Amino acid sequence: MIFVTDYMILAVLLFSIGIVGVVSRRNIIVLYMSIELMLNAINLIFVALSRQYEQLDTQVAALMIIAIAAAEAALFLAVMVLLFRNRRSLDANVFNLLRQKEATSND
Amino acid sequence: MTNSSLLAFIVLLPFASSLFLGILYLLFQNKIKELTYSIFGIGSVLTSSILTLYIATDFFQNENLNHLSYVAYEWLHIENFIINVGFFADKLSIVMISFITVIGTLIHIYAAGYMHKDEGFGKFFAFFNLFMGSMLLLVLGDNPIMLFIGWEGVGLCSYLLISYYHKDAQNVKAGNKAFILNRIGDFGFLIGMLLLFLYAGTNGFSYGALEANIASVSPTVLTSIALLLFVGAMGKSAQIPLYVWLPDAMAGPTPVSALIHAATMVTAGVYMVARFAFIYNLTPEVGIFIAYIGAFSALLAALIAAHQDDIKKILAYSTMSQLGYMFVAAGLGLYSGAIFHVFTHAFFKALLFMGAGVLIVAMHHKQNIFELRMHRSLLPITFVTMLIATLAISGVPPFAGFFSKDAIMAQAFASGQYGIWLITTFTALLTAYYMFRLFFTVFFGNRNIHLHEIKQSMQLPLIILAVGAAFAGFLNIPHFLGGDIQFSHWIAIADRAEHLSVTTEWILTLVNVTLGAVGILFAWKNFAYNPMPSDQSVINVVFMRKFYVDELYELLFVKNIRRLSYLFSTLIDVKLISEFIRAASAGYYKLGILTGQVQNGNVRFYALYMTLGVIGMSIYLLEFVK
Amino acid sequence: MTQFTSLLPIIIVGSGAIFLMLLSAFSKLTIKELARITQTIILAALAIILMTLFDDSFSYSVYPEIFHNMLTNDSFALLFNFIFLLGALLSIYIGNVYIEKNKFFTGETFALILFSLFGMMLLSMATEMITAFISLEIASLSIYVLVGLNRKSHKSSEAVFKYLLLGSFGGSFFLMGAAFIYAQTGTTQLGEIANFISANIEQDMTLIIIGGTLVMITLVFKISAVPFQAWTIDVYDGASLPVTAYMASTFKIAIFAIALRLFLVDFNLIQDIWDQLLVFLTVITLMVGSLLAIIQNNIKRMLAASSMVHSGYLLIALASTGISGTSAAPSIIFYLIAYFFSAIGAFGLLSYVSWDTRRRATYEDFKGFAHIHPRLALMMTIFMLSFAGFPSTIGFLGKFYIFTGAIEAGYTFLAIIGVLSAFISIYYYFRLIIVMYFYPSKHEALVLTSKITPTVLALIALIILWGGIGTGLISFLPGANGFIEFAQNSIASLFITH
Amino acid sequence: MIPILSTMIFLPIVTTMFLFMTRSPIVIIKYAALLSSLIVLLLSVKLFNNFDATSSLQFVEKYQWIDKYGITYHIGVDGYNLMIVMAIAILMPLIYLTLWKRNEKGYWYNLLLVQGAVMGATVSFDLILFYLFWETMLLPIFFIMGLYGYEDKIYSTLKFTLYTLLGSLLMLVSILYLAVEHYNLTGTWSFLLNDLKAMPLSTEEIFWVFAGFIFAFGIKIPLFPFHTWLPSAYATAPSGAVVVLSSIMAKIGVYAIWRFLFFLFPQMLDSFAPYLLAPALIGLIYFGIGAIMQDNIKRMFAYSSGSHLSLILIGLLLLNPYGWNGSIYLIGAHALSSGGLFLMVAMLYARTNNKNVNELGGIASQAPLFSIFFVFFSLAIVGIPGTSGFVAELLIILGAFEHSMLVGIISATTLLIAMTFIFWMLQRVIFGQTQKSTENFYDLQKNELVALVPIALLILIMGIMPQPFIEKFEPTITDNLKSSYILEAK
Repeated sequence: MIFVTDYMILAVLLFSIGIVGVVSRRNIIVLYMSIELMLNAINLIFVALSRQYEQLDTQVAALMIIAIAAAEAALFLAVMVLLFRNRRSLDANVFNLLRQKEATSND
Repeated sequence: MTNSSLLAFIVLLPFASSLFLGILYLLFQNKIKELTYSIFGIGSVLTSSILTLYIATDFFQNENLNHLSYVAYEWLHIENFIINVGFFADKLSIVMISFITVIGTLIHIYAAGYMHKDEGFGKFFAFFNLFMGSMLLLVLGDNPIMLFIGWEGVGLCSYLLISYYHKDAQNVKAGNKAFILNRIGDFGFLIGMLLLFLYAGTNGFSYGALEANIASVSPTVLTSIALLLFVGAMGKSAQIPLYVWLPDAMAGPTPVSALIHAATMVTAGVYMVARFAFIYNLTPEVGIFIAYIGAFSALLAALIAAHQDDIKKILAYSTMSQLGYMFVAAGLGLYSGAIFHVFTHAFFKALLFMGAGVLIVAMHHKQNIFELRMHRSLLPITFVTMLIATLAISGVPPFAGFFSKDAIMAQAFASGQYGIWLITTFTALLTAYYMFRLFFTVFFGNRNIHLHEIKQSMQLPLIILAVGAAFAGFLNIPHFLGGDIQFSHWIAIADRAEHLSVTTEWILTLVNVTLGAVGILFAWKNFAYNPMPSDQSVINVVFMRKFYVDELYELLFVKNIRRLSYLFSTLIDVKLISEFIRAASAGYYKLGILTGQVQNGNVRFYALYMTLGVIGMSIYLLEFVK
Repeated sequence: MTQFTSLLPIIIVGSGAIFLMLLSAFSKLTIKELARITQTIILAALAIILMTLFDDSFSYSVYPEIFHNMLTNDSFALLFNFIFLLGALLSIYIGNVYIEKNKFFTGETFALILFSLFGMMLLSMATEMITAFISLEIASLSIYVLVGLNRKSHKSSEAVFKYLLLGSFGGSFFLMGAAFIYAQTGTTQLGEIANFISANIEQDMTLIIIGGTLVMITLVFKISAVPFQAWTIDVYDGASLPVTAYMASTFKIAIFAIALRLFLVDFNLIQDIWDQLLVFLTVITLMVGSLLAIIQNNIKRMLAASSMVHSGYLLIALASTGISGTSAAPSIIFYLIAYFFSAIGAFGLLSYVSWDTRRRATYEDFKGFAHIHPRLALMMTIFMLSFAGFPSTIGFLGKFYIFTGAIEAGYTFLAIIGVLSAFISIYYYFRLIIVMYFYPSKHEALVLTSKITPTVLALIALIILWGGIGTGLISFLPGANGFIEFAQNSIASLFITH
Repeated sequence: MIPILSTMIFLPIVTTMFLFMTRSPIVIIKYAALLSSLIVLLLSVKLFNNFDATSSLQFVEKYQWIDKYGITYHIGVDGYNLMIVMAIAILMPLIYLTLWKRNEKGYWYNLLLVQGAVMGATVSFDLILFYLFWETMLLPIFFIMGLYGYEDKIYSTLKFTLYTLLGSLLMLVSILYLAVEHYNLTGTWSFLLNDLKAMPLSTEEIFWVFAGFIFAFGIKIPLFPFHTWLPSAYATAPSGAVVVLSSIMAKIGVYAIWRFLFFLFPQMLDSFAPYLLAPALIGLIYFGIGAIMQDNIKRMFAYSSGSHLSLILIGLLLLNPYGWNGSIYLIGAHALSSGGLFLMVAMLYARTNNKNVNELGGIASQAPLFSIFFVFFSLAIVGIPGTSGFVAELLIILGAFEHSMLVGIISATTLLIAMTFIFWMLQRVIFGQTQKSTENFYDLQKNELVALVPIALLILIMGIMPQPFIEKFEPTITDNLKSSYILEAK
């Protein structure tokens, strides 16, 4: 017998995996996928809970989240194209133009 | 008391004219005639001297008039610290102001000649009048604060006049030295004065009120007050240890030396002690101390004077020595005697200085007595007058100095202070010696040199003063000479005069006179015909360099204070505190740079920070959920 | 009718956005004209809001039968919407030179601005978590794009990448939190959550607390509190100046809109759980922010770093909100107003003088600025003083208000820390004044064509001064008093139950 | 009946704004500045005449300002700030006169602004109002120093600014704390001095609040350890700023201790006085001795004014009538003498372009007028009898002796130390041989003379007949002191 808590634990696990992915992976595409993973983990909770409470509106919420994810996806892909066009690379470590340079003047 | 308000005028006139002259000088410098300056300068002092004499006659005429007082306005009134700008004249102050104004007038006249063709003529007279004003305020003020104001005022004027030839930094330095040493004295004086107020000023701070209250003050406090007040006198009257400024003060023009550093200002200390007789009578032990200071100052000064070659320096030291006598008298409670010596001394010392001035001008501003040597016939008046003065200071009867000085030594002997008596007697011998050393060296030459011409205005005062120097003594003839010390009776200060049998008096006097004669003969033998500057033997050098006291002070105080100042302003402020702050800010900036490293531009690190944040929050929550 | 008027601004902005998008796609209008159209749209919305802005505090659910209490219109939301619209309007006015001179501003720019406005306005009215999240995402996504407008620039593209990645990363926590809260309460309506909490306060609230914390993570991320601050400097630096001005002045405020709703109303009863956490966040935010700010040479980056410090001040107030003390909550609003004016002024002026993207805006570049543009320099000085919280500017009253609130809530040490970081901030704000005034000028006078921009800036400067010293003497324009009144009204409206 | 005080505060400020808006030429600005300051002077004279010595607070103006927080525009004059008000009103026009040759608009604007600000700080009785003026009066000085200063002006300007702001920010916390406590007590917001006074706080609380205040005031004065901004600031700042700093602002620092600390918690002032007295006494000696070896004349005067301000502070901390009246009088007296002296130092520097004491000299023979005035002001600083300084120092020292022997002796040393460095300076600067830098040293100009003569006369008058001035404030001061439980405790 599976309780809603199990779903939640699973979701939390997935969410954490997503977090770890964002921190650990270098390829931007993978980074994006990790974030998708996080969002879908949340979806899982919502859907599970909607069964629990027998309410439909959280399922709607899940759909909305998917939509948002899609929007993000679009933006992400655009940005990836942009980045690759500019720098010929999708390695997250490459993009550190905006780092803090050694401050020079001190008056 | 119709004419008590005249007191205010006596003080006010010199101030007013000094202000006027000052403005005049600032507006026109020397575009207007010296005559104008001298008219106002001399006129004001002359007027106040006439007023003084007018008031003095009042005192002579009716016996039962023993003081005048006049309050101009309320100067300060906080709680019971009520200070009036008030003037108070009893016979003591009358004596003081009468000789101050009279001699002051003479010296003014003299100065008009001496300062002839000096670019700062007007300025000089402005300062000179300012000095007269302050001096008169010092004497006539009816409370210690007024006295102190005058006290500081004369100090200031002496500073301004010593550094009168300000182009030469040395003179300015001498002025500073004088003022600073005076201020050290004033420091003590002020403290004493304020303590006096706090302990005895509960109902009024005028002399009368203080005298009424003084008994209530505890003796220890009174002793310290008496000592502190005397510290002021040490500074003003150039006694050990604050005397070093007096010889340097001779840098000023000679009239200044005559008026300020011989006749008037330096005697202010003696006046002060006499004025506070009601305190010193209650603290005889302080009196003894004062007397010893005086005696030693007298001796020291005489010793140094005997080895000086600069005519003004010699006279300066002799002044110091004579002041020593006065303090001996004051300390031993013979205030009238002290004042009487102040009185006589004013005449012959002023006379000596002015004579010296004549010589200096005549010999084109030479000051070394051996260079000044000439034939007496060249300056007959100066010769005669200076002779009188020299005899007077050497205590040769019947000249003024004899009576005043003799009384003092008699008092020393009578009050059982034989040490002091010995010192003073020996000093008397020395005095006669070094004064005649000066006299013979200068006047018994036989060189005939062309002299710079001397204005009449410089000769005339000499003669008048000479009369005073000769006969002033008869005002106070002691009993054993058939007199009845009228002066002392008349001035009516609470003396602690001791009395001797007539025979002892006679013996003491004869001793003094013979010693004086010995001194004179000794001087005659050495200096009349082929005078030699004293040789460079160690002992003499020590004498000439004034026992190296200046150097000692330099070493002890001046150097250390400068070191301290450097330590504070440079080492601590700049090197320590500022640098510390600078370092702190720099360190903070470094820390900033370090923190800047987290902004390494790598998005994954940023995500990592966030994750760490999340983890931290979760831990916090775990803590909470437990 | 009021129901409709309360929606009207949003409708106008939203439809205007779509309209502009189409327009820019299919018509040959120049940027200037498009800008003018946008301005008219925003002005229309402003006008409608102004009608009810000065009413005393009110609150009602918008078309409950349609939206089911997803949206509430109250003085709070009204004030925030007003600020957003004003911010957008001013940024467009000030940025007009920049926008015309730089070709990468296409017609869609304005559409995006309006979309983000739409999102923020919705956010300020949202009383339902999913709605809030959606509107937050709408605003964020459009701002991401705005940041990345300059496609040629490597920096810009990098900035948008970071912002997008971290933004959606941080955003997902909000959703997770919503999920957790839903799991316990079975609702996402803010009001009902509040009711649930107050109903069974004794029960164990772990899920709600976890959820609340997760939500808080997103919020502190968006207001760039340490350690979630890292993106701020990079994004501000990478974005083009008018965009920076826009997001700096408005977006952070939008976040506080939802934050205040959540933490003042719903989590009010269990808020003390987060006290130490907030205090801790506040302290490190202030410290790290100050440290990052003093080492910057680029003024844009300095302002970015200093915006962290300002978030720190706001966190002081947030930490001090609670049962004890009445000043803290309004102080947040007041400080936001103060910060809004100062920020839009400073960034705007920056964008105005350095419209040429090749010219970096460093302290170095501002040397002797006062000698060639005295008036602009004076304005910049006023903005800096207001940032630094110098008396007779509105910034001072903001700090005054926040510290008062902190002390009232018993957080005197927070006030002291705030004061110390204010002291440090003197260094980097006055440094700009110093270089502007005390050095000889190296550059020749810039060609500054626009007439309108300086006027707007001067207006802002005057508002800042008037807000600092203004009295009730002149009733129709709100001085210090007026702003305080706004703040108190809007907070009051949060607690009106219906 | 015009609101005198408000006019005195805002006339210069409004003038500045008008001039700035209308982009007036420098000549107009000069005359406008002079005119407005003269009007202020006239008003101040009127105020002085109408000032009623027997009643305490007068010329009160009180309007609601930010009523949400009970912040009130409340200004007035009483015995404590009368002297400073007069000093400001008298000094500013003279400053304008002496600086007549300066042609930088900014200089004049900022001077006008600072005049208004210091006046405001002096007369305000609401803590936030005071804080506002207290901070704003810093800005113009900041600009004057930074724009028209010398050498490493920027470093010292920043240093000065940071020092002062740190102090005042901590004071802000104290103020807010008091206000909040008052709110918790009464439920109404108020920053009025009278409402916040004598609050029932725990000793510890009061200690910290007190510390916050004393930090701000101590830095402005400056009190002994917080003084390192002083020499550099004075050395690099242009004369106008220096005069304002030393003659007015520093005085306001001392006055503020009076106005706020004494009024807010008298009992604590009584018990803290010893701990403040110690640094003040140290400062007196420390600054005095520090001044002796200064070759930079401006640094020297920085130390000298530090020393005198310590003396003023001592007078305040003695908590007896002599000390209090003395130091209030010294506030006026030193404002005049130091003002005059700094103005003359400014002229000296303008003529010689040389701050090194050893490279000056021989001025006496070049410019008699100049030297006479210079010597006179120096004497006034030293407190020679006949100058106003003497009266004040006499009173303070008397009070010190009433307080205790040791304190008395230490504070009496000022007689020696001050004159030591002043006269050594005179010897090197005014007298002696003419140096290269003073070869063509021209004497006082008309405008300078017009500016200096009134100061000199006032110093003399205040020295020769002080009572008319003292009786203006003495009753209030003494009564205050008596009525407060400081004396009851004793």
